[in-house]
Amino acid sequence: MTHPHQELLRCRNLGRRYAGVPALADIELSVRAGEVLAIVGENGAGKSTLLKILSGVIPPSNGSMQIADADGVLRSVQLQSVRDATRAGIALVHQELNLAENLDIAGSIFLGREPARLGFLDLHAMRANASKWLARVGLNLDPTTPCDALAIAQRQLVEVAKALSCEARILILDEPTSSLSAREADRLLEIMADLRNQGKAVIFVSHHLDEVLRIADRVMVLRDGQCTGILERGTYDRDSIERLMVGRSIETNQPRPVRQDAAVRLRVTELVGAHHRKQPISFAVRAGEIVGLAGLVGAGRTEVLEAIAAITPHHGHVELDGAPLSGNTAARVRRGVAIVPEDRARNGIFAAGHVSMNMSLAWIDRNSRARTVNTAAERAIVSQMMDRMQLRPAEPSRLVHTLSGGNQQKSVIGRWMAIGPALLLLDEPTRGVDVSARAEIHAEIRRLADSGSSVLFASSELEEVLMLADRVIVMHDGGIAGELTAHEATEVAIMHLATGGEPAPARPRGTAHEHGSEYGTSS
Amino acid sequence: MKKSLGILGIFLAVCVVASVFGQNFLTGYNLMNLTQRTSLFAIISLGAGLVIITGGIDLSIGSVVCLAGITTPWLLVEHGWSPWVVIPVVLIGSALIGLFHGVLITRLRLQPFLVTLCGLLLYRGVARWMTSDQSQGFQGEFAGVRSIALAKFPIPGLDTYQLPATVIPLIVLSVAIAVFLHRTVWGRWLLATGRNESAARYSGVPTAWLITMAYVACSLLAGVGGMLFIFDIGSAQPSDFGNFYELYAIAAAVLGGCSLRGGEASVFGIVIGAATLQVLRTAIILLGLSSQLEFAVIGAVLLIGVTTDELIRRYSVRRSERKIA
Amino acid sequence: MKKSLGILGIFLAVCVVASVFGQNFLTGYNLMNLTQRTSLFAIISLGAGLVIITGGIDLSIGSVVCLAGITTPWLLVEHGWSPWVVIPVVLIGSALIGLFHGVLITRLRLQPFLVTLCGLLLYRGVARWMTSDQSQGFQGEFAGVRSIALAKFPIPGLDTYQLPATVIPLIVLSVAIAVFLHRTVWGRWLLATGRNESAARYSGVPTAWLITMAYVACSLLAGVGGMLFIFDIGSAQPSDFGNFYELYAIAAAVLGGCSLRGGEASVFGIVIGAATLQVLRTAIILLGLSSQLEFAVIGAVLLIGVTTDELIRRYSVRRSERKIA
Amino acid sequence: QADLIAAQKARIADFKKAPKAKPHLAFVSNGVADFWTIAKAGATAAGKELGCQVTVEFPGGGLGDQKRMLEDLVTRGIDGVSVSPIDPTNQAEILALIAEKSLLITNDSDAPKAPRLCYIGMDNYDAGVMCGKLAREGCAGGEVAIFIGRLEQDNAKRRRQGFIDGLLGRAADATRYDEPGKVITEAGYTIVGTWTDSFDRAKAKANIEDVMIKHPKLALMTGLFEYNSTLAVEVLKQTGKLGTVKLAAFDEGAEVITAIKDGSVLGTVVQDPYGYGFESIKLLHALNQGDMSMIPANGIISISAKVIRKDNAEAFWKDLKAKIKAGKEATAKP
Ligand SMILES: Nc1ncnc2c1ncn2[C@@H]1O[C@H](COP(=O)(O)OP(=O)(O)OP(=O)(O)O)[C@@H](O)[C@H]1O
Ligand SMILES: Nc1ncnc2c1ncn2[C@@H]1O[C@H](COP(=O)(O)OP(=O)(O)OP(=O)(O)O)[C@@H](O)[C@H]1O
Ligand SMILES: [Mg+2]
Ligand SMILES: [Mg+2]
Repeated sequence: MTHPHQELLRCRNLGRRYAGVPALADIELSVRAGEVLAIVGENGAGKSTLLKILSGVIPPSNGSMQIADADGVLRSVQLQSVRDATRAGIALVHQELNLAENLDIAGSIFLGREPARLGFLDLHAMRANASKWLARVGLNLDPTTPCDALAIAQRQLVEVAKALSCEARILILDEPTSSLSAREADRLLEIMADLRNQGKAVIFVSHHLDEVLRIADRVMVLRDGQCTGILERGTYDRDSIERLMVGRSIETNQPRPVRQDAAVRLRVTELVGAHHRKQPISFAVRAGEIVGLAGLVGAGRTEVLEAIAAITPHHGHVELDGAPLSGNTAARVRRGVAIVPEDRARNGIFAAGHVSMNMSLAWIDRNSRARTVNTAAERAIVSQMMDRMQLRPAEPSRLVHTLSGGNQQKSVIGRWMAIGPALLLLDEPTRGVDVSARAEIHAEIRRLADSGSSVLFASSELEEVLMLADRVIVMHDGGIAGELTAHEATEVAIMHLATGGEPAPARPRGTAHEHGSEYGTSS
Repeated sequence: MKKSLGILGIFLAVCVVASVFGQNFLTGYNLMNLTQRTSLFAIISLGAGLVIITGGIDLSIGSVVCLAGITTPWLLVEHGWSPWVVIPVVLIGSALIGLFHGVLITRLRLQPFLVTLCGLLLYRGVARWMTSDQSQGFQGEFAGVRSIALAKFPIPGLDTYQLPATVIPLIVLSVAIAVFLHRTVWGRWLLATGRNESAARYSGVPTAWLITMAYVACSLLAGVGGMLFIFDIGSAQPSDFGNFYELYAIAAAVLGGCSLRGGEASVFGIVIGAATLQVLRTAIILLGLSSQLEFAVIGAVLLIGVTTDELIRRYSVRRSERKIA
Repeated sequence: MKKSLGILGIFLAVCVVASVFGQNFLTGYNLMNLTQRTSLFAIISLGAGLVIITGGIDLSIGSVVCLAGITTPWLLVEHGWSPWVVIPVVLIGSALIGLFHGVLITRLRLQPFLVTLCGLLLYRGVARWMTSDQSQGFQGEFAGVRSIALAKFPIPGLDTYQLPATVIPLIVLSVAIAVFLHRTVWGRWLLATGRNESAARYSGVPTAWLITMAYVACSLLAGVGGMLFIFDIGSAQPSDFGNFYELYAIAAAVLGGCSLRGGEASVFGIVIGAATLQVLRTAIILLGLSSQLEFAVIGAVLLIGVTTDELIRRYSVRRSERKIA
Repeated sequence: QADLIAAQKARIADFKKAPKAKPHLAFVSNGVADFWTIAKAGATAAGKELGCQVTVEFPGGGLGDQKRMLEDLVTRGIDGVSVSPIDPTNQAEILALIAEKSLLITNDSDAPKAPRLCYIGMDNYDAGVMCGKLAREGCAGGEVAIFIGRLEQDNAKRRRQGFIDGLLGRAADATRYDEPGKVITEAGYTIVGTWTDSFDRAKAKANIEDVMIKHPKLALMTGLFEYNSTLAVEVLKQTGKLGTVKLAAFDEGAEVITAIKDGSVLGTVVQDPYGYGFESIKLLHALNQGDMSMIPANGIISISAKVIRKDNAEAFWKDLKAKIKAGKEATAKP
């Protein structure tokens, strides 16, 4: 047994270079049993790189690691693979989703660690066990459900269940809450607190400082691959962290005046999507208006956005600027519809393409002459957009899969910002984007709306919905549960509608400052 | 299972047409022949299926069939080796070929298509060079060894149908592979690797090893197939023996529900896929069609079959949707 | 470009070996023959490359070569049609074949491998049936049309080397395709579709249409190639004309840097890939190696070539990393 | 064409003054088969005997392949070529090219319109007739099936037609052509059909099995390519019908000869591929020495086929084995 406060992991002088360029340097870190360590930093600061090294996904370029053995003695290790790390009691939830979708939930959870006798699967034990872990993360699904039928948030929870089921001494989570809505995220924080109380160590990355403030015992701040400080609980607040992250504190946006009289651009009547068929949906968005779709995981927001863009088939009527919107996605994009998908890795980026190609793809046809790409204009617009989106490193010829997750997201949004679409559909627009860049992206979205475009976005972060939306449509179980103006919209009101009129949950996200202490520290 | 319903439908349709319009389709002798040929082709198709599960492809199957098939009588007859030595040597050789492919694909990360295309050229070339383009046969001897493929077991109650011995390896292999895929840890791992290699690797699955083993199994089964083919046929010419068999094998696997994107397979489907191809070829003769039409008929039937299957599937999905709505 | 350095190295190595050890490799006559053959094969390889970019595959190339090639003299000689009618008819027919593939693949979402495999069987079958398996040729006539492929242009200053006319379509097509891929909107879209079809769809790219067009282009180029082949050879047999050409075409494309996973291509690489295969075949004869060895040598050289290329690449990456560190 | 022949003859006349010391000669087949490996043995043996360099090429990929190999031989500066053209009527250019740059003779399959100096071989129609007569002697009537690798090459068509005409006792007429798909009922025989397999032996075997199912009363079959006969013996043996269903074979497959020896196969018609190879090289060598005396007036050196029956099977087999062995040794030590 490990004792509380005992050191489980120690890193010395850890560094990692990609093609000679350092992504991480001189990291000194020690992790103790019974603590929650948060790692924060801007996009591309090296957080994921550090976590990948700790969990054996990639080897460090230099430096050493020591892990406590069963007797609690630190021993030097060189993790060659994930397998080694698992054996050493370390489990990781990746930033990008990574499931073999041809397996069922139980199969995914126990992949690589299947209960077996002489190599033969014990399916019964596997399913029973899987149910246990699903219940733990609050995912109310049959463990035999195939993974390719799951929504992205559900997949994220399956990954968490998978990591929990390793019963590792050190659990590492890379932006685990980024695709979860308030209730699930909340539950996950509770689980992390539980693990801490059981004497395990939890390391997690988040761009939501409120989460960090609420639960972390220590906070490690990374900036440009360097550690700019490790703060003990009680010695920091939001402002001091931000200062260490970006060198200044971040301004939040001011509320903006909304024009109530503008013409309706998008009108959706009796929309029925492919999966939720019970409740037809109708609503409208005016020119210059930013409408937020709120709801719990699986409420059907993604489905609405994808139906409007004709990614998935739908019944019902969609109208843009008074004319019916029909045809396939390409035809609708030509009409000025733009969509930023929720599943970035699968539907957003061209991993093997460079940033410039990724960002220009959607609009190269608009400034082409005789369908010939105007490369000079392309280069100019791309670098301008990279700048506006704060995409780092600012190299247009860089391959997108070598960017950090948040920067990949910026490349996907930046793709559309350059052309000012008539209707911008965003699904989790700032997933994985750091605080300062998020403010910048929000400003861009507002600027776009100010120029007369309509914006419809879905977000699981209430904070984002409240900050950005002029009007909030709350969805529940595939239908519209209610609409709130910016004035009416509060966390409590939204959660009330989102849960189908049940009493609002006690701890919606974004109210961390007040409730943080409830979890206490293990000291 | 659901995936193989389509091919089962095509198979049954072809059988019905052949028995209604063809001469003597439903005779014991014909069914016996069909069983024999299906067994031989299904064995190599199973190998193709295993590789396809990993998202790879093996184009060298036909050439390995050729090399293994040619080497067997070459060693037995020309060099006078004992069958007890020849069979293990040929099988081990085939497995080594697969190992070679697997290593190049997983360690050097070369494209499977390229590696096995080179294999396609190389092994046939070696077979031709080794035998100086001379056809190899058993010259009427070695009836004992050949009975591995030629023996027929009378079935009580059935008059003219006798069970060909090659069914035994087919059944054993099918069951073993099906159990392997769906009941063992490694089968799971293989399926997961095929669908999302990095997810499997991050879960601690030894993906490189599994992929290598899939190629080993594929070449080994091609070697087994080659040997059974030559035992059955009696002689072969290195320049044409096994030509295009990789396409038949891959076609059987794909018809049987394997996706070339990897991660999906149905052993039952593969066997039915292989059977369909054989029944089609026989049906053309029994229906009295010109053998010039063979290719055209097989191509057209398969195309119509898979298209119909897909249309039916869509229609039924749409109907069930409408019902719920 | 970087992707095609490997194949360029292999190509140069083969050329050096052939000219040092072979008889008369560097004669104008031989180089002229090689240019001619390379042009023909490169044209169909370009088509294969376009389909490979989309992440698909076209196995029917050889059969389309056969059908288009056989139909040309069949219509001209047997049916006495005018060349002004025959050429458009054959080309339109080829394009329609591609359209058929594209529609099945994008609308019905059938696997490209399966659709084009059926095509492989079907079109060859049709060619055989149409001609009753009789070889078709120009019987010494139609020198005018045939000069499309047979004309040679003397080059001032060069004595024995004359530029074969087939180089012209090759150059035109290569430049057009290179410009198309890297400079036009559609080319960008096609590459993006190959990299990630679903992301391309989210970006408003008409993916289904583009993929269909890639298949149309591929079959059309196979049709052009088939016509040029038969103009060049003079006659062909439906049962073997174009056999395995799809493999040569795909091999050339893959050697030239196309990834079968899609989204990558180099027109220059494809042409060099096609040239390498032709030089290899000729080198075997000029070196006086037995034609039995042809397959073995091609397979072995390609395998050694790509392996070496990969090892060099790894070594240089490692060295450059060490230098910076 | 006459010009090209004259030009070749003029070159030969020049050789009389300055004979080529060690000419480089080529023998090109029309495909890959055992038949051609025997021919290769003949060609190599002749090359060794006469002291000239011999290259033997087997085009495995049809017409295009043959054209390519011939062009490459011209590149090598070949001194004489003996080729079995796959499609002589349409191969005028390449044959003319060889005649222009080298010396051209044909073997196995003639190209009378091409500028070839001589043809070495026999008419496949006549060989077919021999096989047909052999079958007619051994089987008085009934259903007959024909198996052949493929029908599109000229020699295959002629061989098949010869077999039909010989079997049915028609007057010889090489220009006659019976459609392969048609059932012919004549002179007490019913020819139920002709089946091809494109050289796929598993398919060839399946063809024989399937036809025996379709026509259970089959009285006679013939396999007109070597492996067709070999597989026919194989299938008849496996079904226990060897001897009951008569077989008139073609070419010298080992299994066929064995079966002839024990009397269960009527006999086989063998050509003399060894002779094709040997005589080709011998003639080309003589031409390179300026000696045109070997070319007969009609331009055809006839090497006729033989019928092998139970009585001469043993002797034929021994002779053949010895020749192949000699040819192999010649290749091994050039
Ligand atoms: N495979 C790679 N090749 C080259 N550079 C890479 C690669 N992977 C990551 N990098 C670089 O390493 C740096 C750190 O990336 P990392 O993913 O660790 O950032 P992060 O802190 O997790 O950011 P985010 O919050 O956006 O997820 C980035 O500059 C990134 O571009
Ligand atoms: N391909 C599919 N097959 C079956 N069901 C699906 C599929 N895609 C989505 N669903 C289901 O439809 C419901 C709505 O999903 P949707 O993704 O629209 O929800 P959401 O509100 O966007 O939630 P999230 O926060 O998870 O994105 C979910 O319950 C999901 O399980
Ligand atoms: Mg990250
Ligand atoms: Mg969603």
